[in-house]
Amino acid sequence: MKAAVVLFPGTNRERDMMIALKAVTGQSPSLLWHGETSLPDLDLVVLPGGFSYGDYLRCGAMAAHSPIMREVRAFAERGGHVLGVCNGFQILTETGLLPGALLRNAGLRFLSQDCHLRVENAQTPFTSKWAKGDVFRTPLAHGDGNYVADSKTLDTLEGDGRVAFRYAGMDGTVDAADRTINPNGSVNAIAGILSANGRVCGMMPHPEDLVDPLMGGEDGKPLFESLVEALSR
Amino acid sequence: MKVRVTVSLKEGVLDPQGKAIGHALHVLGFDEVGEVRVGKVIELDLADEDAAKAEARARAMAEQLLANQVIEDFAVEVVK
Amino acid sequence: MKVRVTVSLKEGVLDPQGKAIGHALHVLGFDEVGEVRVGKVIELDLADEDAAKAEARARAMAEQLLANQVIEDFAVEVVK
Amino acid sequence: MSTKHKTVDADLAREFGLSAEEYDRVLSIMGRTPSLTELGVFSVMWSEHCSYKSSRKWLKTLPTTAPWVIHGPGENAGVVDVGEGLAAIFKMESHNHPSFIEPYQGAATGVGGILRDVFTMGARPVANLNALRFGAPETLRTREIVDGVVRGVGGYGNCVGVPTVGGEVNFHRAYDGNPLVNAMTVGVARQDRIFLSAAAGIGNPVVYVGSKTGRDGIHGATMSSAEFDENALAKRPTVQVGDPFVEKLLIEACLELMATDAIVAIQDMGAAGLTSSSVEMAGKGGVGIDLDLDAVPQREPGMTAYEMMLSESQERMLIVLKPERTEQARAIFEKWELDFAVVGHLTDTGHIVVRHRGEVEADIPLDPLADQAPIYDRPTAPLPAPEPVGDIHDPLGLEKTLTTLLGCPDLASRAWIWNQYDSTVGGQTAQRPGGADAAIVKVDDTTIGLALTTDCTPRYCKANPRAGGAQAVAEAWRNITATGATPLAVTDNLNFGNPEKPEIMAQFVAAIEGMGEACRTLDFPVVSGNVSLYNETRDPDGTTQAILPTPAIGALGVLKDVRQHIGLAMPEKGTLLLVGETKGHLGQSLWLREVLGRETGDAPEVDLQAERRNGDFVREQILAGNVLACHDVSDGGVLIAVAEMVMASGHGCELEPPQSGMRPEAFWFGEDQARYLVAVSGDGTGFAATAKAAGVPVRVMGRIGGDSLTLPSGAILAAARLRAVNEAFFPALMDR
Ligand SMILES: Nc1ncnc2c1ncn2[C@@H]1O[C@H](COP(=O)(O)OP(=O)(O)O)[C@@H](O)[C@H]1O
Ligand SMILES: [Mg+2]
Repeated sequence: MKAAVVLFPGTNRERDMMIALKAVTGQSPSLLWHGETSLPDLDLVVLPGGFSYGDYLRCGAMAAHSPIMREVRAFAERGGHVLGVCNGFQILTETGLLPGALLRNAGLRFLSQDCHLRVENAQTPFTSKWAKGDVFRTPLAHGDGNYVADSKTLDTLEGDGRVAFRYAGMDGTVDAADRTINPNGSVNAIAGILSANGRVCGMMPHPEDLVDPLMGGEDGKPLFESLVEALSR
Repeated sequence: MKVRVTVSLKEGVLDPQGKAIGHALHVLGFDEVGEVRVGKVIELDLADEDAAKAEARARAMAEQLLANQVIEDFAVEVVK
Repeated sequence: MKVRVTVSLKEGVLDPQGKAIGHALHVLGFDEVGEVRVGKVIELDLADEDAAKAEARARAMAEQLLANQVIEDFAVEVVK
Repeated sequence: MSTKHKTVDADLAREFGLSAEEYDRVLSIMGRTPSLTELGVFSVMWSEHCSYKSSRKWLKTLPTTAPWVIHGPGENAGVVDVGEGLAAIFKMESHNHPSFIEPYQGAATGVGGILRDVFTMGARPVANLNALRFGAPETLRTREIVDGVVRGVGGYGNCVGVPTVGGEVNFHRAYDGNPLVNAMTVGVARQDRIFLSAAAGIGNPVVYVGSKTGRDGIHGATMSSAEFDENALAKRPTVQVGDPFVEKLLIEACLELMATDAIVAIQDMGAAGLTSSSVEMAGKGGVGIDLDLDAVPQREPGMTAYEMMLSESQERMLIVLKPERTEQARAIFEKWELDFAVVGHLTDTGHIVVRHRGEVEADIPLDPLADQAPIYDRPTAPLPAPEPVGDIHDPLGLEKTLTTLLGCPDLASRAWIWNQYDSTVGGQTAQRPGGADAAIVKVDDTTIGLALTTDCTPRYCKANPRAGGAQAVAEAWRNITATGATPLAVTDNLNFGNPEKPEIMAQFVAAIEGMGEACRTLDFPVVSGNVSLYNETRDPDGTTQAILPTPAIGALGVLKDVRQHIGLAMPEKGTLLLVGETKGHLGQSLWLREVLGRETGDAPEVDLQAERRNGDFVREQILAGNVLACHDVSDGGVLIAVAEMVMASGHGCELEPPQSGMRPEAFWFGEDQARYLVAVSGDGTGFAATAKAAGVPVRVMGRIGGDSLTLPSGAILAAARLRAVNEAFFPALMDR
């Protein structure tokens, strides 16, 4: 699997992502500068977490206009696989590659804590190593992760199996109104979604920060293993 | 030319910040406060001399960058 | 009664956000953009019927909560 | 401040914070009346903040060397050898006064400033910590300050992408008008790529990089050297605003430049900005420096030389480059979209010469500016003896006392705070806040682990500054030890009141003596630090109130193999033992304060020999793999420490009765030092025998198991209930 991680000014979780990708592929992914105007031969583009452009104006808004995002869009339109985590998810919604938007957390505070995610669709290149309904632990760290979309979009997402992950209790219960379960107040407790072709995935939490017992566990690893399985050639 | 772009959440989009401010105002004893909505105001100094042109350009900026029309509305106003 | 409180950074206070937006607008080709300053606008629904009273109350709210007068100025305007 | 047309005289000098004698010295150095800009330079360089004039004599008494110390105090941060050719670079710094005036920006810029002190030496910052002290929690102002400071620390650290992994928080009314915000940064560099600040090479270009200069924070350094009064709020326009986004770019750009060999010397622009960075770099290198202010990137029109020299705009650095590398350096900063300007060059004149709009605005000989800086041996008064403890009785009973203490401001869970700090970014955090006595951060691409902590118990320091100073060092050492790491070195942040008051000066001197003694006995040298004096509030009636003496200690330890570290969470089964002697010292304990409402008695005794012996034993046992979990016993005493272990994992423990011949509350809540709780597998007899053989006191506390804490009375407190009590305080205070 040939993967690349995109670096915007203010990106700060690129190394975490590279560690996770290296852990499953054995080789370091390449780094792409936001100003680049072409992509090398790739199977996966990752937009990592951070504060691109300081999160000023709206998270991800300025990064969405970077030269490289034109290329990423074209790549996705050709059927390429794109993973956006945290700020990367925000950039994907600002670019329009994924629907909806991410608002300030409902509690209006930055949240850095563990959460649990329930796998809603295990038949995707991002989730195949899990079974539907599996629950796993993962850290989250964001101030703007409160997913919203209009009801039509929501119906489509829900109806087409495009909700990849939902915030859940340790036992798999989902209660969007309970902030101990759905910490940022996302609609339908949505933590991650997919594009219509299932090849673009955006999520707020950081599975890449839980891929080693020394980080406290390997609960995030199946995501990367799924990608390797789907994209190795 | 100074232009002011006001960006606010679309009606129907929940505004937790506005709600929190409303709550805090009640705690401070401002009982008359009903709904509170919070938006952004972006003041731009533009080199244009022409008000209509400046407004059109600011509108383009809002559409492309300053507002996210999935969740936000905007208004443009030439100040001077 | 609807009252609008506009809160903006005092002159001379660094506005990192405005700076970044100005830069992004240049990259998008809006070369005419000079200084950019970002503020907040807070729209309050007040139960008062009296415009002068509403304005005075909103001013008090701004002083106590809505503006951080260490670094921010504010303006109050009765909308309707 | 409108200074343009002010005449320079003794009155203006006083306004700038220079005493009459100090101003006389300025006149004799200059041989003429200084210009306004020159007076500004003298006033900031000779401020308490920059010159350490009241503290220098005593700071010199601290031990600063060890075989593993690469650079001690004197550089931007301390540097220690952590193995494999790598160095840890760290320092702590205060931003107390700015955080009272504008809590968010004060705290944020405090984090930004300490980050620059560390990456200016070539280190990538890998962790932040923060030591916070707030006033009485029930006041609205305290809540505003807590809210702003926590948001500010998080807002800055989260954005630059440096994990905030630890810290400490206390509340006490003595901080009502003067909170303390001490921020610490730890970075890692290759030992052969450490950058210093001494300028060299006559003719070499002096380069300014980062953000533009505005009129921010002018006279910040002199302000932080003065007491607070009602007028302080009127000084507000000097507030600096931080831009963590630019800081992040600055880190990346500087590290990219540092990977080349273009840099001769580099220093961040901290307090007193361009003045202190240029004066210190030239002064340390024994060269002169010419600055051309017209070349300085400016944010606002019409800035004067005085304003530019004293501006404390954030996110700026000064670099002396090899001349042939200027364009290479410029390209790097332009790539990162940062300002870059050649603003001067080094000279052989031994003077700093500042030019602006065709005029020489300042021309000062550097040697006397440094050598003749005032230094004071301030008088001390005898320290008052601690108040007697008074009568002891137990009004609540064990169970109620435990829940009362677990919910009190100084023991309540800090999760509300650390959940607002990104503690995992970077992917190297092996112990997050709450997981162990010290945070553990891996060094990327190695097996090395760094153990990091901050500690101080101000109420001990007030009662007995000498014991309090020693205790702060000892607790930091113990917190590192409890993870299995070897403590290496200390940074400090000495927060005190007005040193011109003999009783405050006496606190300061005694605390340093205590710290020094502890550092020597524990082989734990001080490699960097910061002094913050004049932390007092003037009440409207004219009286001043000093903060509790607060010598905050930040400390670093190392593990060769990070996998060997342990945390404090109670394991599923095994035996809980207490290492160290329990005498039941209740003076200045939280029990006394929270249950009987008294702040009386002496600080606990700090027996450094016992500390060392017990700690070395515990560490050996951890590294030998004989310990499942370990937690040091500090604030609140042994029962609180047990409860913290239970809450951390949800696994319980059934406690044995207390030591006979001792009041139960003294046993359970006494704050004797040099103690650890240790969880081992089996019944603990092997461990106890080894301890006894090593001359280390040890006692079985109870059997581990279940999901409750069982008191000797048979009362059962579910872990979940303990947590609920422990976690209630902050949300109840802050999210109302
Ligand atoms: N301001 C803070 N920021 C981050 N973590 C904090 C802060 N204050 C306390 N903590 C964390 O909370 C935990 C408990 O702190 P404390 O009670 O001071 O520990 P100890 O008494 O063992 O030194 C530690 O992990 C500490 O790092
Ligand atoms: Mg401690």
